[in-house]
Amino acid sequence: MQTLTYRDALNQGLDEELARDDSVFVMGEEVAEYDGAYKVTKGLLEKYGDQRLVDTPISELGFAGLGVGAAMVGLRPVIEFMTFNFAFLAIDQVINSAAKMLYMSGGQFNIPIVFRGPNGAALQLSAQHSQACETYYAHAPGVKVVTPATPADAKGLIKAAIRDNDPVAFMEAEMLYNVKGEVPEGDDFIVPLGVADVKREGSDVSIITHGKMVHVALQAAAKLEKEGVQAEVVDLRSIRPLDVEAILRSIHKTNRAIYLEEGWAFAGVGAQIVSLVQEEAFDYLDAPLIRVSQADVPMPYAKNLEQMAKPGVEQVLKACNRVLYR
Amino acid sequence: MQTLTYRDALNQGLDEELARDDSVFVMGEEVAEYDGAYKVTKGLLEKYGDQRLVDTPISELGFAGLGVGAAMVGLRPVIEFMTFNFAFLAIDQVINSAAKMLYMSGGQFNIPIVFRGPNGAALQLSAQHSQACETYYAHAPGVKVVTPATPADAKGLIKAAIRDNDPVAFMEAEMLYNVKGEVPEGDDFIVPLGVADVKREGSDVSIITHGKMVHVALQAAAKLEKEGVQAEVVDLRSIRPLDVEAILRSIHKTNRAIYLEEGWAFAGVGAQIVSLVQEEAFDYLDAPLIRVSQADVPMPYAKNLEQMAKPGVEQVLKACNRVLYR
Amino acid sequence: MAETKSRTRSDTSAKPGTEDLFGFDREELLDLLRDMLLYRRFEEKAEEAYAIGKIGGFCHLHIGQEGVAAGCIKPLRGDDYVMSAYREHTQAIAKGVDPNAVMAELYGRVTGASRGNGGSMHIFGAEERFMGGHGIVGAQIPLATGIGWAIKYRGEDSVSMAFMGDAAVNQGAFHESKNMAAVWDLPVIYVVENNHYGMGTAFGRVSDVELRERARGYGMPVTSVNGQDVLATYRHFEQVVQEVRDGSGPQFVEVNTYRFKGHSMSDPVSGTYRSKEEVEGAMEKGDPIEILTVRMMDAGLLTDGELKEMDAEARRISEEAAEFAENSPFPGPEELYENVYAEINEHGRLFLDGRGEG
Amino acid sequence: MAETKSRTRSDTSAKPGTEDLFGFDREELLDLLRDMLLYRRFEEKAEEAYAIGKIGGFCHLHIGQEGVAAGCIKPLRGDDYVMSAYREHTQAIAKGVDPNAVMAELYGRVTGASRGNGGSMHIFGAEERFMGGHGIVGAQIPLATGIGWAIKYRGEDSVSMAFMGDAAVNQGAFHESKNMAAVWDLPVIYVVENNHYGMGTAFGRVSDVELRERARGYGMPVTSVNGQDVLATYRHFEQVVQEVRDGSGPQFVEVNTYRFKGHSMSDPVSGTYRSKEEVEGAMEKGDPIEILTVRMMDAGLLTDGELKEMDAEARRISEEAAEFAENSPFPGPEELYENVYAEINEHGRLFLDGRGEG
Ligand SMILES: Cc1ncc(C[n+]2csc(CCOP(=O)(O)OP(=O)(O)O)c2C)c(N)n1
Ligand SMILES: Cc1ncc(C[n+]2csc(CCOP(=O)(O)OP(=O)(O)O)c2C)c(N)n1
Ligand SMILES: [Mg+2]
Ligand SMILES: [Mg+2]
Repeated sequence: MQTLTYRDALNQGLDEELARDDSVFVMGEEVAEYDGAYKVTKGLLEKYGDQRLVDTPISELGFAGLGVGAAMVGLRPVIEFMTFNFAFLAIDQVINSAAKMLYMSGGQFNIPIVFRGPNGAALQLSAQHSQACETYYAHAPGVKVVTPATPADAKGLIKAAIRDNDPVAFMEAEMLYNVKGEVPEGDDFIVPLGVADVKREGSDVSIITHGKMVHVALQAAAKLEKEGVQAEVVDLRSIRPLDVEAILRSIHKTNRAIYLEEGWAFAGVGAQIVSLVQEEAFDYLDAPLIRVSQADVPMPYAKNLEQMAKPGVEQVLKACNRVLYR
Repeated sequence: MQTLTYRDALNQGLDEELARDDSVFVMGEEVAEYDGAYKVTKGLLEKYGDQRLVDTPISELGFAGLGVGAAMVGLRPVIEFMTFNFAFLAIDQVINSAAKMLYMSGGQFNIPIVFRGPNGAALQLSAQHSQACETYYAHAPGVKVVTPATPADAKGLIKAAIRDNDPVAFMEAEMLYNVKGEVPEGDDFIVPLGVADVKREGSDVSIITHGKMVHVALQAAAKLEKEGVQAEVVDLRSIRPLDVEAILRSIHKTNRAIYLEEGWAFAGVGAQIVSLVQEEAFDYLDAPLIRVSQADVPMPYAKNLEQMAKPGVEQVLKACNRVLYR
Repeated sequence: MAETKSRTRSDTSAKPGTEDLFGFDREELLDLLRDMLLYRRFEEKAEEAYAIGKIGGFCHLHIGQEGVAAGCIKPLRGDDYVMSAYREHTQAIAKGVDPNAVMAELYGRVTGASRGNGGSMHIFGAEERFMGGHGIVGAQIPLATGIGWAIKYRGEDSVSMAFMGDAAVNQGAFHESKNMAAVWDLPVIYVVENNHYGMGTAFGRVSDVELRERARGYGMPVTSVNGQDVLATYRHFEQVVQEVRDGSGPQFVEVNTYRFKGHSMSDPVSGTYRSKEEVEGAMEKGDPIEILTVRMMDAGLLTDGELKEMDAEARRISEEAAEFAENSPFPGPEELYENVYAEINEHGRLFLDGRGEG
Repeated sequence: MAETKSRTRSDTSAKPGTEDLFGFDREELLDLLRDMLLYRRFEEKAEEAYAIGKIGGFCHLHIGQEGVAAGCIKPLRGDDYVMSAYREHTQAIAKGVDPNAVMAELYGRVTGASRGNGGSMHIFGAEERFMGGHGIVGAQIPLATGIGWAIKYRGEDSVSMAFMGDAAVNQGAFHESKNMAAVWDLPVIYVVENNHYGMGTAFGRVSDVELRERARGYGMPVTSVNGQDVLATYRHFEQVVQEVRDGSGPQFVEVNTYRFKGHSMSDPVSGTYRSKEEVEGAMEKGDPIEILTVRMMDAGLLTDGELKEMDAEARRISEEAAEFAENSPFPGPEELYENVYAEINEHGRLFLDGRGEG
């Protein structure tokens, strides 16, 4: 198996899908001549030309809508947001056009489009460049949302997302682009949407999470092990479709769980999972489900405050101990 | 006490605050010469002139941002979105500018602004005109969110929202504008943010809800009473600040609850309340908390499908019976 | 025209250029007249149906603007695309969508153009390449630009026509779209139906300059035409469409017209924002159907009887559409969860409302 | 200018209009030179500090564009407002924000202009009426328009100056804002710093027409000036500011300039999107500090010694700013939940992260 960075795994996935299907094109700011602000599309311009790797003006609303229109007539656009922070300008076209088009047209126009880019915080980018935006997309039926945490998942899921016939918000992370991992060879490798992945087995407590927090969860689980606690780390991978069975399976096993998410708690993904679990596994719960999330503040710039604001291993341990009544 | 429609109560509240404070102005599409698309600002143009009641071009992003800028230098804008469906075009200025300005300026620029307008579904307005958008605002620290359900709350809360020194998303409902109710006289009448209201006392089950669903909850409670079940209806009124104590008080009393909301369940307000309750009152719960919400689909146009999509009395009864194990 | 009535040269002398038939032959003229009569009667029927509660929600009539629908769309080919906002019933019909399907959509029936899911604001016709029917002012502009992108991407020679109202030019989407279309030379025709009002707001109150000036600054051709003169409009668009098809890149056309009805059903025809006189004057002098009728009669190409016959035919079709709609079933309950997603993934749950998998 | 070096007439002969001092007297010229030297040395210091990890996140330098900061902002009054994007360090200083506070903000210290909460992209100075420091491209344009609205609302005679980059004109917000400012005659000056690139994208690749053409269609005055010539820029803005103050309504000014550094710290100065030759040529011919220096020396208004002295002073201030920042404390942990809300309501919970009331 090849070892790739998350960045290169995405690049490979995009490359294979561009090669496989002429109707796929990648559009966004700096994706072509500049190889992508984070170099995810490196080399693809030379390979596929400027009709399939398209640099745009800074017009998020415009090019997101352009992508949706192109998808109405059968193209499969991959629209890159330099980061999802900037997608607030385009969200009307995602929620009101892409997500509702198939329904309000009575099934005539499906929208096979991928909106992708880094989501959440990197390092000291402060309030306007650090928001985790999953909730804004996952809330709305008509959208699918995926958040790969590893290179293999990044490649397998980007391919699945591009082949999917519905709008997919594909949320990456700047902090993950350099993460290395093994990635299966061959362009038939796919990670289907809607399949969670148990990143670590455990029987005492479930740490359910998604995206870059998977790595924080694994660090916490390693520490817990030293204390004799076996934590199971469930990586949702897809937020919609949601692998409810995998979540319940873990709860049935551990009877205790926390949800770890990068973003804010209020009506976040964690709130949804917690509600769902207690609705569907109430009698299996030996303790309340605790959420670990970003401090309920805009992301501060100062290094020390940013550290405090982000959810970290310490908070995860505290939460796990709480639900373990230790 | 005077009896007013929700519409006139809002109008009175706006009128009083415009009279009270020169720095208050109302801006939006059709708010002035047309008296407001839903006539909420009727008569205010004549009274206060076109500098304080301002018709805008259809430029949601632009005039929302203009309002935030005006608020930076001490004006108190009331920005009307003809409906919150259209605010998706402006949400960048709400989330990235208004909500984060005070924080990223180190406390120098607070944003005393109200974004108001009808939210959620009316009758057969279909997918793009029927969305309930609370989650999009309540998720973000820096914003406050209120959802009055009665004329008195509408007047008391609009006045409180205008006087508040932070951005407030003030969510009304087309279906409520004609609802009549008693409203205290006198411009010192205020409903403070962050105070829930028990709209009906009961000891068997809590129906926690907000906005127009309060009326559905009350209808359901009336039916339950006939079956000998005393349902308590807790109207949050404010979603942020959230009256956690009032919620817990009701739970401690009934030990069983459902959350009723107009919008979608996934990471909705209900998900937040359910998560919070089981985090903070786990041992008081005799049954899981069930959410009743819109069907997880864009709002259909056809009368019969729209009926099915909306949360109604029947679903509330079913959910209550479920948590009552009847 | 409240009622079709005969005309003599005398009472039309006021009308400018009544002689000018732009070289259309009689059959072509009759077709355009027939089309516009249908649009008018069809929407009058819808208005009736709305009044008695058969149609719900928002309903925006195009009455008075029929010249735009016929004059802009009829010069198009079947494989050209048309996208519009929410005042689109007649444009859908002009592009070939069956009047029965349009009316059934207004009635919210499963036989509707959008299976009753969309309603008045969301008429779609995939086969006819009528691309909706969009309710967010300005949102259709980037969408139609994307269709233009796809046409160019595939090297096809069809065009994408984007209708919008005068008020829509104040949306950022208008600006962003025109810039991209110009940079990438997309085959898009941006058509502003300038009926001079956005709801209750006169254009002059929300723009410092004439509408067509607002389209400058992108380097694309900007032209204007009188939409109440369907023949002039048709000829103008014949040329614009050909130029765009031949690779001129995007073009912008302002079509001047007037809304004879209120903005939507709840909005009075006149009152707060425009005077009774203004509206009556526009209806008297600027009715696209009357203008064409008079010209044809003056030229001896149309008799009173023929007009009455055609009008009766238009009424019959509209009547039948209403009956068709009335007799059509509502969508079945199983449709509630259909068409949310085109692909129900093999794994995971897509619907999370706790009502079960729909 | 890597290093200040003496000049003789000979090696400046290439530079156009070197004689033209636009009627500034020596003190005024020395002030402008002093300002620009400070901006340059200040940012070079920031660059150093970033390299050794004292500054984090995104950091966008204005080096090469100092003429814009001095030439546009110095003609303003203290009660005028300036708002910018994220390349704003020198503009903040030009408007009066203490260099120590700016540097401390870059260091993320509590003594910073924004208490360390904002960082490089979010410098604010309420007292100096420097309104930030905004990170969403184009978002500052409606905000600054709103400040103009407030000025007019209160009948004051100050002006609101909105800086933006060339790439920002492709945002819908630019279009919506200009239209509103024009309709309402707001005292706003829209200043585009045209450094010809948005990150790696040359303006010509994302616009079919010259930048100033993109400002047409709103009926506001559109002018251009060479921002590398601080004297010409200053005089131009003196007039524009006066006109706007006197009620001309909004104006648009394109200031041509060039970025000597990469877009941000991670971006190479030249390479993929612009050639080494292009950058070197621009630095050789278009350095605003050198251009002024040479003119003053040619006019005998500046000696080598004076220049070296001023430059040393600029370095000293920058050095001190870095020391001030270095010696300043980080914000205390209690600040994490401060300044999220201006008003902690008496009732209800505002922070819902389960970490307790912060
Ligand atoms: C983004 C958005 N803002 C506001 C509305 C409400 N609205 C519907 S139509 C309309 C007026 C549009 O006028 P115009 O573009 O001139 O089209 P016309 O109705 O005249 O055909 C408004 C404000 C909307 N649907 N979408
Ligand atoms: C809405 C938005 N989209 C994208 C970005 C990422 N970004 C930051 S600066 C920039 C280029 C802006 O160029 P320009 O406006 O010319 O200003 P300059 O950097 O040249 O001063 C981009 C694309 C952003 N910050 N905001
Ligand atoms: Mg109009
Ligand atoms: Mg630039």
